[in-house]
Formats: sequence, structure tokens, C-alpha cells
Amino acid sequence: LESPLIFEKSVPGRRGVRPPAVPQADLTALLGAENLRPEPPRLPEVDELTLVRHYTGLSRRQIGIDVTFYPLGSCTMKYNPKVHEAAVALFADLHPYQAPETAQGALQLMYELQADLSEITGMEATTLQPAAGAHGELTGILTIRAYHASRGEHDQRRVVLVPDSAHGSNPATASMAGYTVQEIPSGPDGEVDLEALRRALGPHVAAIMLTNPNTLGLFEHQIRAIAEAAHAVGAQMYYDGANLNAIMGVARPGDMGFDVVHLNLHKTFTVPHGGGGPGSGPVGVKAHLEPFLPSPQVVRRGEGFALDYDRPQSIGQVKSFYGNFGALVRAYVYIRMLGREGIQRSAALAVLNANYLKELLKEQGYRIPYDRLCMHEFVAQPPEGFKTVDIAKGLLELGFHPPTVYFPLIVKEALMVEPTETETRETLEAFAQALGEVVRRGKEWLEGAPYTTPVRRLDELQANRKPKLRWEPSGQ
Amino acid sequence: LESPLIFEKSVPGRRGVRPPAVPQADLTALLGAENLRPEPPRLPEVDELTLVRHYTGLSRRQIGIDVTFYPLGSCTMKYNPKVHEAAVALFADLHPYQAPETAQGALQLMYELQADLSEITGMEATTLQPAAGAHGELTGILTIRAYHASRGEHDQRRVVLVPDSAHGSNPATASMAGYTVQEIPSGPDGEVDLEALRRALGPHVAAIMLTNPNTLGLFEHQIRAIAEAAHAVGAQMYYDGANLNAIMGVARPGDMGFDVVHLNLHKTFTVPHGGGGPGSGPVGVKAHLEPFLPSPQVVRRGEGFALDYDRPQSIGQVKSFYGNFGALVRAYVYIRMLGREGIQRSAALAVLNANYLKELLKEQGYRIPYDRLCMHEFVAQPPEGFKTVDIAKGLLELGFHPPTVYFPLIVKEALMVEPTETETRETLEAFAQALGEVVRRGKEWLEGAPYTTPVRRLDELQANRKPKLRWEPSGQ
Amino acid sequence: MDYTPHTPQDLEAMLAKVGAEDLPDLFRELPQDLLFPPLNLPAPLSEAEMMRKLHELAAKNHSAAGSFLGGGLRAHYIPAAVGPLATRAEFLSAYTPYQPEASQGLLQAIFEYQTMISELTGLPVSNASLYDGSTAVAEGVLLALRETGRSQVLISQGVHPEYRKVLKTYLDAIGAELETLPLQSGKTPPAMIGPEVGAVVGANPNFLGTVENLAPLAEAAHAAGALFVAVVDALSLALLKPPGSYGADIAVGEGQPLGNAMAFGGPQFGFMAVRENLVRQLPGRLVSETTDADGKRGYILTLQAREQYIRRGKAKSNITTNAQLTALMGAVYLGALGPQGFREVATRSVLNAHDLAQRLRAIPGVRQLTPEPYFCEFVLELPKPPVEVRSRLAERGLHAAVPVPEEYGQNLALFAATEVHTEEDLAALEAALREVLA
Amino acid sequence: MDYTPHTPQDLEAMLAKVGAEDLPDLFRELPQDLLFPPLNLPAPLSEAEMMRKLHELAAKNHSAAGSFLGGGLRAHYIPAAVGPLATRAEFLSAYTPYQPEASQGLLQAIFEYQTMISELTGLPVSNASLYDGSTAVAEGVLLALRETGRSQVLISQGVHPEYRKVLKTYLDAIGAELETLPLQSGKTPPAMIGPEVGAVVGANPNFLGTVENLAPLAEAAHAAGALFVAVVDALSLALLKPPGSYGADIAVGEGQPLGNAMAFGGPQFGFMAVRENLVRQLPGRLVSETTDADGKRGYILTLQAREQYIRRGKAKSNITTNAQLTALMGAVYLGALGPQGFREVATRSVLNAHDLAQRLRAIPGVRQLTPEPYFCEFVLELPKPPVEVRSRLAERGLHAAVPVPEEYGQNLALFAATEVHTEEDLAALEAALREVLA
Repeated sequence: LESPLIFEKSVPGRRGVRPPAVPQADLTALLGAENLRPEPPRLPEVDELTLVRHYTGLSRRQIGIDVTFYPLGSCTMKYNPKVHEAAVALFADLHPYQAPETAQGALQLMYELQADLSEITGMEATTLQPAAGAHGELTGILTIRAYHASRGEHDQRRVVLVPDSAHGSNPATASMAGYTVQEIPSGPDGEVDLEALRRALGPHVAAIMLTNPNTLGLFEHQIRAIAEAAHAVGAQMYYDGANLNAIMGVARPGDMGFDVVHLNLHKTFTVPHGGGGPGSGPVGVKAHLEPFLPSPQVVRRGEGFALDYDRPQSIGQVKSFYGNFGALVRAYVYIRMLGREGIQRSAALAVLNANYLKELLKEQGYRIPYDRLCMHEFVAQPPEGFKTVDIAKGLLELGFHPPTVYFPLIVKEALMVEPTETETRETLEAFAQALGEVVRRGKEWLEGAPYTTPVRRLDELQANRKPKLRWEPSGQ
Repeated sequence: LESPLIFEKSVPGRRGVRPPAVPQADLTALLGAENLRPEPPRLPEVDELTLVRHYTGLSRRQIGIDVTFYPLGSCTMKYNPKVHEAAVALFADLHPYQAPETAQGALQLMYELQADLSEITGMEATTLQPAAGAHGELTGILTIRAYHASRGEHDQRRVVLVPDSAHGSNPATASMAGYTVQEIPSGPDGEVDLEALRRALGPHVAAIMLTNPNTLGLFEHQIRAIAEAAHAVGAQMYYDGANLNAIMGVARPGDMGFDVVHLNLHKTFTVPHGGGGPGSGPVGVKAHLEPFLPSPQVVRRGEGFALDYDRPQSIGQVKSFYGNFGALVRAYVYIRMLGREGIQRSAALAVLNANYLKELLKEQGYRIPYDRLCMHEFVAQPPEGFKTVDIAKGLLELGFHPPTVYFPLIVKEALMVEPTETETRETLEAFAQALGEVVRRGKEWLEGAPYTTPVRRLDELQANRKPKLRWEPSGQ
Repeated sequence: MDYTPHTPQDLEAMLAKVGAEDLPDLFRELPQDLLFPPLNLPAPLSEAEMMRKLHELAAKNHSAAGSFLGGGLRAHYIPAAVGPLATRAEFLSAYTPYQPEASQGLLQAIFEYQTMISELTGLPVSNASLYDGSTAVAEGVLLALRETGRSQVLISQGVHPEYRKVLKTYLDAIGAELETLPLQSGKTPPAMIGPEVGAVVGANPNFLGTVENLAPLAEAAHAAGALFVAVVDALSLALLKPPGSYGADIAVGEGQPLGNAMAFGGPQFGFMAVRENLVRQLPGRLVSETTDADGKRGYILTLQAREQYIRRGKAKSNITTNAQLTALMGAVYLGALGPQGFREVATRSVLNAHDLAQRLRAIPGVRQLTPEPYFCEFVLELPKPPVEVRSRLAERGLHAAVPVPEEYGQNLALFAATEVHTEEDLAALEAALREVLA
Repeated sequence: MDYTPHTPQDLEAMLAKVGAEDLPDLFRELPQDLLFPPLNLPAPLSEAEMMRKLHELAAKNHSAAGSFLGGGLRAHYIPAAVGPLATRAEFLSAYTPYQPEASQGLLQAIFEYQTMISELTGLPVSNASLYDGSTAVAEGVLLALRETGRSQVLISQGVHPEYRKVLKTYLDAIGAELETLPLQSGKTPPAMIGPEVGAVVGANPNFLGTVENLAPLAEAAHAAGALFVAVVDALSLALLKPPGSYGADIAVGEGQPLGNAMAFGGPQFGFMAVRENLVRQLPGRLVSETTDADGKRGYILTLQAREQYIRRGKAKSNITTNAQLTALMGAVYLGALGPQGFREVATRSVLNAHDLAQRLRAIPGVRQLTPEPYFCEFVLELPKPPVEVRSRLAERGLHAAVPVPEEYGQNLALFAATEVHTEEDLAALEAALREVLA
């Protein structure tokens, strides 16, 4: 069935929700004739039922974790507990500028979460302000930058080292922070080439950004040697928390030698992804970096809690107000319900699920370029001659969301699979069967897939060459 | 895709939501060994994500008003405002036995709703206790019975008159109340045959049960003559409120001469149908019947509100506690938001939509057995040679819910169409087009329809002959 | 505001097509003096204004969320997943699944619900739900009378007094007789059952909270040719013998403890399960598995010949709308907890109730009326009027002490504990009651 | 409790298959002394216990639902339909729509959102959202600097002080210079714009609430070869000229007033719209219409070469996760109200603010700092410290008087009114402020 745009359902004069009655008003007098817009924005004019059917219908053309298995590598698409939504509703009507003595519950929650996250990461202070993972990266790198600047080394340290397997956000962040990015190659074992890294290190290096486990799902075994080498030349160790789910509570970045860590609360700590956000990207640091964290921090003051703006060395603010509080509530609930044991067990089972699925994939003829005990995810390749994009589209036809495709860049035809700990063994087995099935159906079938989704393969080239980015009223 | 039962997804030992920890307990000592069940009930054992996917998946195999047009005649499938659900959440945690001074808001709401419903129906008292329309019918008929009994006429009045076009619940209710049911034929104009009615009337008649407009969507024009004739022999006039949406606020049953009226809050007053309930069926009566209404009633007492159990002539209770309070909240919200004008306008537009759609159906070759200005609904027949069941299945294939089929019984191949006032003209036009389209696609196509629904036509005979009413563990 | 989408242009075109001049003209064939009465209703409110008024009304209520109130409904915890799943828009806004091809979601969910109720009760056939516990009792008894062709009913005083009131209303309607068997020392005594008795009804646990052995009553009923109706607390079935195992032909009860809000008394749902041979006497909807035109498994309403819209005056009941959504909440609840979680909720409720009873009956002047064994509710005799005690407790933020009808004795109050209570909660109630009774 | 489904049998079979002895053995290749540190976390809670603790925490907060607080976020009414629609499970639990065939719902919704933002701003291209208003300003300025290849920024003091702080953080990172143009009599004065300035930023209404004519500033920017960035209040665009019409190359702002809860400051969403020729410089996601293999219309992420996961160090921004769900709330909100309803919300907010300002500035010692014309927020000079006034008002159940940074003057407080306020509300605040200031 067709899915018209809401604008195409619009009928002039039709009304949805009506606000309270508005008295007669002379807006010209109040706002100035020269400031008034001559015509209203062409928003859709629909009744409430049409609105409801429109968005309900759109949701039925959409899948999410609640619908099916969604093993996107590096995205940690685990179950988002429903209790989160009940929890966050209790804190909806708080304004960031209300008197702090009237928001003590919210501040206490943030204070406790700061402590919990520091504990889980092995850090000594945490800011909750960044709005997402990449935003946390920026915050973390700026914190490092401020640290170097405070020691008079800013002009000297202009390079950030990033492995070639890193998430794209790492080099992008380093660029945003004004750094030159230097890529470090991976060794044949998929880990950072320690010798290459050593060669690249020097007094010009501000930081190394690492994901551990890395995007191949492999734990960097030489992490301590890396940290030592970095620290020996005064560089800071940055931990990209995107893959923390593998080791949350099991091994702490702080104990590995990292100085800074950002977390993706919407990955590891089960905040719903919401179709791409909002997320939350707290940043934890060791004590020597604490003075540079953004302002304000939540602090204990007497019996209560307060916002501390007195942070003279702070990098400043990275977002208005105090962070994505709604996401913080959800992460807090998650941590407090799981406790230490639940957190560690969840990480271990994420690893178990990934390894189990990796074994099943091998049985289906998929190739595993780095076939070791993996962490929370692994990278596979389709059987010889098959294209990853086709495998992905075939999976859609069988009702599964495909893994991340063509990433990391260092593996050809990569399928990056992260099942997460909340999936059942039966689901993993059914998924492996489906991966076998799409191959058995053959290339011709695969190249045409998907067949019964709301749309079939879309023309991306056309969209890139001649993007159509908004609806236009007909006749324009 | 297949849709396994939740039992088929069950794995021994798997857990979903966990309650607070339970201390070691000797249940044998507390409850007695002889009282304990030897084996737990075989409830499904699933993790929370499996639960969520299961019911989310089931919902995606289901349609409702929020998904598509749903013009079930006599069912008043109008839009259920989302504000209702926000409203009812404010009153979720009230216990019927908490001290009344701690539930004054709830009691006030009920008190005001009693008054509003009396006003809208033209009655003098209303009970909110019945749980559904048919339950209200029973309450109303028992109230009439108690009234006759109070006058010593119970043994004499053993008959309830019901038109042949009536809802099945009317005769079923009269039977449940111990009455003999006598059917009154409809005249050629689709209305009650007044002469036949007069012949049937007499001192043995307890009540006449009428739906007005009737199930053909026609207003009984002679309603006052009917009421006079009934009252002349001491019979009571019962109004089945299933079709009130046509005339809500426009013409009141009380003014027509009815003594009792039940309402379906889940039809006329936009309480969601919930897949078949819960509903709510308040009953309004004229003053002479008030003493017989169920106990308790909500009354004003001083500054506050109270439950009055001191009703010596009451028929007693028809449901535990005070009615389906959650439904009452929603109906209250609906009435208070619409006000008089909104209520009258909604009724008028329900009638306009029905008449407009009736005209469109004629253009598509459908036959209208009683082609007059209809009220909120009308009865149509497919073009000669087509079967109603096939039309219905064809509509499903085109994404519409079909009208009520094969009712009322007095019209062959009946399609009973009630669009309601919340549908747009475009929807009505698209629906009429679909009705034309299914006929154009021809009988062969129609007999195979639907094709792409989650299942195709189901074997009802098999289900009746050998009903399978529950899942059985395999091997049993 | 109303929810109609009609623009002036729509009105003009549509009125023209149907041959009416304006909206009132649509009613031109009605008696004109009936039309458009001056309704005395307040001015319409916008949604924002309405929500504000509702918040004001809600502020006049105290939450009974953590209360110790019982007597049919209790404050259990509802897992957060239950509401969002059961009230998915497709479930909330659907009608009765008359068109099965478009309603497989709901039909399958009902089929699963029927299975769960069958498992809880130990009886093979469950319907799709009834309004509530009280009307489920009435429908169960009517079923028994239909099946036996008799017209007398014997009911234990242990059945909830409101349920008995509702039953009386239903039986009066058809002229059947209702006799009550008074409790002795809190339990249902052996009964003499006459030859005209078609239904014998007992409750387990009974209204005082006591777990009864109803097998003798069931046997006596059967010996007299009557059917035995067991009224059971849904939660108790996690731990107690299923009524099917002690001779119940029909098991009924209230579904609220299974994942439904107390909602000031409604809606809940009533459940009913019966022996196989009673299926064609069953009131209400039934879903059966079947196959579709392609041989694929599917679900459909079945045995509809029992129902009013087919059978009219000869239907088994007039029930039409039932309590599908609240029953669905029950099914989701049971699915969320599973057998182990359900057992834990019940166990913790029992333990809390016993702890609480021990604390409260130690207060001077308080005596426990409910004999052992009891489940998660119990009745105490208080040295002050329960209505007053309930109010004094409420002033202290505690909701407890439901006044018990005088037929059971003077100054009696019902208490319940559930899995939501902590030891501190129990201690707080004890302290408050001591204060109130001092 | 955790959310893992593994039974002991699962564990055994799966561990065997992967060749591990137990769960810790999965980490055998890691440095062993790192493993399983003794985390200092409280004991785990069941869902019921957690919700109870949250209720306790929530009870320590006062609701700001009907408040007069402004400065970036305000207490507007959110229609009841917005939440249930935008948080349908499929939207809530989806990832970024990388697989368009399975994500048409979200992609179409974003395409519609882009259209709505384009309509509000009068600029042809909107991205799919940014984190919030503050980061949208920063991203907008960075865009202008990329496009112009310059490294100086001139910003009006009328831009929200927190937004300027965030911008400063972002600019410091790349060594760009930020110069602030102080307000004169509450408005942005004419500016001298140097040849190295790549971005000029103004706000409308500005932080004091005043509606400014930014056309001269935009013209001056263009004359100097800079781009002009307008920071606009989303609600104001119902009534005020779209920034595209007075020369903005880039319009950015905070989305919270469009159907999002205040949520103690987040999440909201930031919006950004630009001139056509800037599209390839735009940060964040973009959805385009296209066609599928059957020629059917569909939607897809486009111009991804701008983004970090393709372009890495050369990306236009590092943004990945954005604010899709809160932006969707914004779209549903605008769809629910339509142009008329949106206009009414804005109008009533303006009228209430003007009524309120009139009342409050009549209080002895109070002076209005915000010049005419102003929208729905305004700043007053108070005879007592605003922090104290805010607290005293809060004691009276009224939330108002946001302390304004001293860069704008001494003892200043910001007030806002919205469509939720009635005349009684305004009178109540007036009375309370009189009391507090007396």
C-alpha cells in the first residue's frame, strides 16, 4: 500500500488539537508589523485521527529491536527495558533553571550516576553533559587538550593517533578539536601494531584514541604496553566507549591505563536509540584531568546537592544545561537494577552470544577473518563470491535486520555482527539459519531482494545526484 | 512469516520480570500441604525481550481504528482521543474501599458524569455501575421489572416486545430477566409496524425495547405514538443506546417518551473498544424508576461526595464496586471537552457522513433497501449476484475493515455501514472506491480474497466441529 | 473541541450531495420539537484545560498504590512492560475480532489467554473473559442452572459479599432461589444439598482470607446432582491446588491482581473456566485454532451459536462486550512473570500477610478472626469502629482496614499484604494502628 | 535483575560450542589482573523496588509544569497524541535508518520533519536534527567558517549566554576567534565586520525576549563576505518572519517548545536549515526522496559522504547520534496543531507574556529591561536578588524569575509566559511577587 506524506493528506482549514481559546489580539501592535510573517508556514492541516493513522502507519513500516533481531555491530542494539519509560515520565516536568532546592531528587540521581559511572569505568570523575558518544569524544579530547595547554604543551602536541580500524567519529572528533590525525595500521592479528605505534609516538602526540575491544571485536591484549608507551611520551590515552558492552564491569578502562573514557548510554546502558538519538555520552577521567571537565558538575553540598559552576580550568560548556537528563534517568535505572553482578554477567553473556553466533556462522560457510575468541562482536565475510550488500537485503526479506555492513574498512565485504546479551540462543540459531538460507537461495534471488518489504532496493545514486530533501507543494 | 504461540517460545527456566526477592518460606506450614498445588501452572517461560517482541508482533498482525477505516455498523468505531489514556492514568491507583474522603476527586467526577449523562439523555437519574451495553440492558430491564413488582404487576407483565430488526442482545437480555420475548415485525419502510405493535400491546407487556435510530439507521418517526401506546397499557419504554451517536444531544430519548436508556460509553462516548471490551453501560431513568436503580449511587453530601447505599427499593448490585471507572473518566473527558455544541455537531456530522457515503455507494452499484435520509448508519446490499462475505474479504485485501455483515437479519446480504463523524470525506471516498473496485475485480478474485493478510480465509466449520481452545504441550 | 474533520468546503459539498441545506436539515424528518434541546453542560474545554482540571480532581484523591486494602482488588506491582504492550494502538482501538484475517494478533492473544486460565484453574476450557469477578460468579451459576435444569443455588458465606449481592440480582431476575451457607469458625461447614439445587458455590481463599478445602463441598454437590462453582483468587493459583483438581466444574474469579490497575474498582476482568462437557453452555467469546485456505494455522471466534448476536433470545448470556483488553493485560502479566515469578509474587504476598497479621494481632484489643491457613488477606476484630480506623490511618498516609459487613461480625476490618510491601511498610502500619487504637 | 535470557542449559551448550569452561573463561585472553574488579555499587533492585526508589526521588522535586521559567526551555502544553505516536516501539527501539527498506517509517517521518523545519525557517534545506539549540549554534558557525574559509566569529550578546559558552568551547578547539557584540538598550547595534569574519550570529527573539530586526546585521555580514546565522525561537516562527526572508544563510534553534518535555534540560533537539548552496557543508543526517527497484517512491539517507563514518577525519562534523526521537516529537507536535493551532499557541503565549509583564512591572521597585517589541519572555530588574526571589516564589508553589547573568546587568530575572497560563495564574504570580518583594 502507498504511504502518502502528511502534507499530501493536508486539507486547508482542517484542524487537529486545538489550544485554549485565544482572545482577540492586535499582534501588529505587540510585535511590530515589520516583524510579522506575511504567510503562515505550510504545516500540514489534518484532523487528529488522520494524524494518528499517519504516524501509526509509519511505525508499521518500521522495525526496531522490539520487532526483530537487530545485530548491528558497534551499535549494541540490546533490549531497552520498558521500565525506563515509566521512570523517565516521573521527571518530565522539571526546568533546568528552577530553584535547585526544588530539584533535589534530580540532582541526587545525577550525583549518584556520576559516581556509578566512575566506578564502572575505573575513573575518578565523570561529566554527564555530553549529548551523545561523538559529543563525548569531543569533550574528552578537549579535556586532554586543556590539560596539555595547562602544562604549556599545547603548541607542541598537535597529533592524535587513531588505529585504522577505528570508528569514523574518532578521526572526525580529533579534527574538530583542531588536531592532525595519524592512522596506525593494524597488525595481522587485527590488533594495533605496537611497533608502528611506538614509531608514531613522540612529544608531538596529544593522545591515542582506542576502542577496546576494537571494531573487529578483539581485545587489544597489549593495552598496558600501549598505555605505558603513550604515557612515557606524555600522551593521553582516550577510550572510545562504543564497545564497552563487552567488558562493562569486567575490566575497567581506568585499570587498563586509559585517562579518559566516554560512554554511550544509548548503547551500553540501554537507553533506547530512538531511530538515531537522542543519546548521552558521559565522559570519565582520571584525577589529573578532572579540573578540565565541563561546567557545571553536580556536587554534594551539606545534606543536599548543587550545581558547581566554579571550575576555572574547565573547557567550558559543551551543551546547554546539564546533559540529556532523560537518558541519565534510564541509565541510572539500568545500573541500579543490575548491580555489580548483573552488569558483569551481561557483559559476559554478550561475549558468549557473539562467540556462539560466530561458530554458527562458520557452519553456514561464512568466513571469519580474525577467528579468535572474540568479545561482544565479530567480523565475518560472506562465502566467496557473495556480496555483503546482497546478504543484508536477503536478511531483510527473511525478517531480520542485517549486521553492520562494510565496516570496519580494513576487512573487505565486512559483516560486523553484535548480537548483544539480551538475545536468546534460539534467536541466534534462527539468524544463522537465515544467513545460510539467503546463500542457498542463490545470487539471482539475492540480487533482487528484498521483495516484500514496504519498498524494495532504493536508488541511492539518484538521491545523491539529485537530492530531494523536502516536499514541495504541487505547482511549485 | 509464522507467528508461534508464546508457549512455543517458552524455554524451561527462562525468566522475565523478577519480583522482589522472596525470603525462605515454609509454605507447607503456612498454607497446609494438602492445599498446595503439586505442579506449577505451565505458564510460558520467556525473557522480557521475547515477551516484548511477541506482543509487539501480535499487534502488527492486528488492525484497529488507529490503523484504518473501520465502519462496523452499530459499533460506532470512531476515533478514541489519545487524551483519554493520559486522563485515566491519573486515577489508576485508587482502591474502591479506601476512605471516601480520600477519593473525593473520583467521586466528584462520577457525580458530574451522572448529571451530564442524565442531561444528554433527558433522564432524571443515571447509574454508572453496568460494565457494558448488554449489562446496562439487563440493569434497565430489571429496573423496569422491580418497578412493576412494586406496583404488584410483576406476575401480570411477563412479555417484552422487541422489533425484528433489534440487536440480539435485546431479546437475550429480556430472556435473562425472565421475560418472554415477542418480536414485532418491521413495516415496509423499515420502521416498527405501529399497528402490529398496538395489537401486541396489552396489560401483559412489561416493556418495549427499541433502538432509535434502528439498526437500519432509520429514525422511528412514530416514536411518540409508540410511547403513548405503550404507556397507555402501563408498559415501559426501553431505549437501547447503541445507536445514540446519531442523535446525541440532538434529540433526547427522554423527550421521545422513553423511560429507561442505556448508553454504550465505548461507542458513543469514545471509550476505546479494546478488542471487545471493557466497556461501560450506564443506565438513565425517569424519576419514577429512580428508586429501583442499583446501589450505590454517588450523591452530594455537604461540601463533598459520598456513596449512597441506602436504597431499599434498589434491584441490588449488578457489578462489584461502582462500575468501570476507567471508562467513566474517558467519557467524562469527552463530554467536557465537546460541550453541548461539540456533542450536537458530532452527531450531525455522523449523520452527514453516513448519508454522504450512502450516496457514494449507490454510485458504485450498491443497493440501498431503505433509501431515505438515514441517520448515523445505513444498510446496503452488494450488486446483484455478489455475496456480502466476499465483499468483506475483498475490502480486507484493499486495507479497509469491512462493515458489519449479515445484520440486521431482515435484510438479505446486509452490509451495515457506520462511518462515524471522525472520518474525513477523503476516507469515505476512498472506501467507496474500494467497494467499487472489489466488484470490478470480479467474483473469482473476490472468492479467493484476502490474499496478503497474515492469514487467508479461515476454516470456521472446522473450528466449530472440533474446536481447539487451548494450546497443549506436545506429547499430550 | 470535537474530533470532526469537516471543513466548510467539506460541509458544502457533502450537504449538497445528500440534499440537505445545513446540518439541522439532516434531522428534518424527525419530530421538530425534539430537536436541539438546550443541554445544561459546561462550556467546552481544550485538551490542555481538560488535563488541568483532571489534575485538580486527581489532587483530591490519595494514591492507594502501596495500600493494605483488599476485598477483591489489591495493590500489586504491575511490571512496566504490561501497559505498553497490551495497549498498543492496534489492540486498544480494535473491535471484537469478527474479521479474523485482520485480527490474528488479538485472536492469538486470546487463545493464549485461554490456555493460561486453563492452566491456572486446571480446567480445560476458558472463555475470552467476562466483566469482573462478581458477574463471573453470576454467569457461572447461571451456566450450572442451565446445565442441570434446576433453580436453586447454595452459596458459601465465604464468597465475597458483593459477589453474592450481584448473584442475587441475577437470580432474582429468573426467579431462582439463593441460599447462603454461613461460615462456621471462618470456614464453610458441610452442607445438606437438596435435589433442586443446581449450583453450589464456594470461595478459595474465602472472603476472610482463609484457604478452604472445598473438595467435600464439591463432592456433596456432585452427589446431589449439582455442579460445583469455585470462586478463586487468581494470584492464589500460583500456589494453591487448581479448582479443577478438587472437583470444580466451573472456576471463576477476578482478574485484577493479574497486571491490572485498581482503577477505583474498574475495569478489571472476570475469568471463567469449565469442564470440557460444558463448553456449549459457556457464556462469552471463545477462540479456536483452525487453518486458513493455504493450510496455515490461524485463530477464529468459534461456537458463536451460543452468543446473543446469533442466538438472540436463546443465547447462553446477553454478554457482548467483555473485558478483552484487561484480560490481555492479565495474559501479558502472566507471560512477563512466568511460573517462577508468579509464584514469587504469591509467596511474598503470603509471607507479608502472615508477618503483618502477627504484628497487628499483637496490638491490645485486636483479635484475628481469620483461621489458619490463610493466604494474603485476613480479618481482624478491632476495638474501634473500622470506618473510623480506616480514616485515622488515611490521615497518616496509610490505607488499610476495609470495613467488613456486619453479617460476619462487629467491628471487623479486612487487611491485605502484597509483594509490594517491605518490612518497613509492615512496621509502619503496625505503628500507625497502635497509635490509632491507643 | 538483568535482562539476559540464558538458562543453565543454554550456558552449558553454548560454552561447550565456543570452547570455554565458564563465563570468566571467555575473558581468558585478557590480562587476568584486570578482571572482575570489586565494583562499589549498591545491591541490585527488582523493577518494583526501583520504581519505588524513583518515586521517592521524584517526590524531592517540584513540578515546573505550569511554571514561568524560560531561557531556552518553557512549559508548553504537549498534546496527548504526541508521546504515544512518537514513542511507538518501532520508533523508540530503532537505530539510525541505515537499511532503508526496513526503515521507511522513520525515513518518511524525517523527510516530513525536514519539510516542516524548512517551512518554519524559510530556508530550503533542513537536516534531520542536532543535539540541542546550543550545539546547533556551534555547528552552524562551524559550517559558515568551513564555507568561507575564515576564522573569526561575531556574535550578538542577544544570543543565549549558554549557547555562546558552548560556541566558545567549539571555537577554542579549532583556534577560531569569537567576538561578542554587546546589546545596546536591549538590541543588537549596527556592527563593523572585519574581513576575517566568517560568521555573524544574531538571535530573534534575543535572550531578553526582544524581537529584533536582524536584516541590517545580515546585510552587513553579507557585505563583508560572511554568512549570517540566525538563532530563532521555534515557537516564534508561527508569527515572526522566517529567517530565510531577512537574509539568514543558516537558521538554528532549540526544538523543545515543539512538543518536548523540559526534562530538567534534556533531551531536546536542535534544528538547522540552510540555503541550497550550503547543503554539502551541512552537518548531520539528511533524508532524500528516491525510487525503489519497482519505481515506487521511497526515502533514503543521502549525501552521506559528509558524515564521519564515510569521511572520517574530513567529515563536516563528528555528529553521529542526533536527536531523532525528540525531533519526531516536534514533527508530530506541528502536525497535531497545524498552522492555525501553532499560531494560536504562539499568540496566546505572547498575549500572556504582555499581560504578565504589565502586571509585574507595576510592582514597586520593578523595572522592565526588555524593550518593545518582545515575544513571550522578558527580563525585569528586581529590588532583591533574583536567586532569592526565585526561592521565595518556589516556596509559594510558583516557579519564575530565572536569574540572568550579570553581563546583562544587576538583579535581573527572566520571566516567560506560555499558552498554558490563565489570567488567574498571571494574577497569582503577581500577588506572590508583590509579597516576596514587599
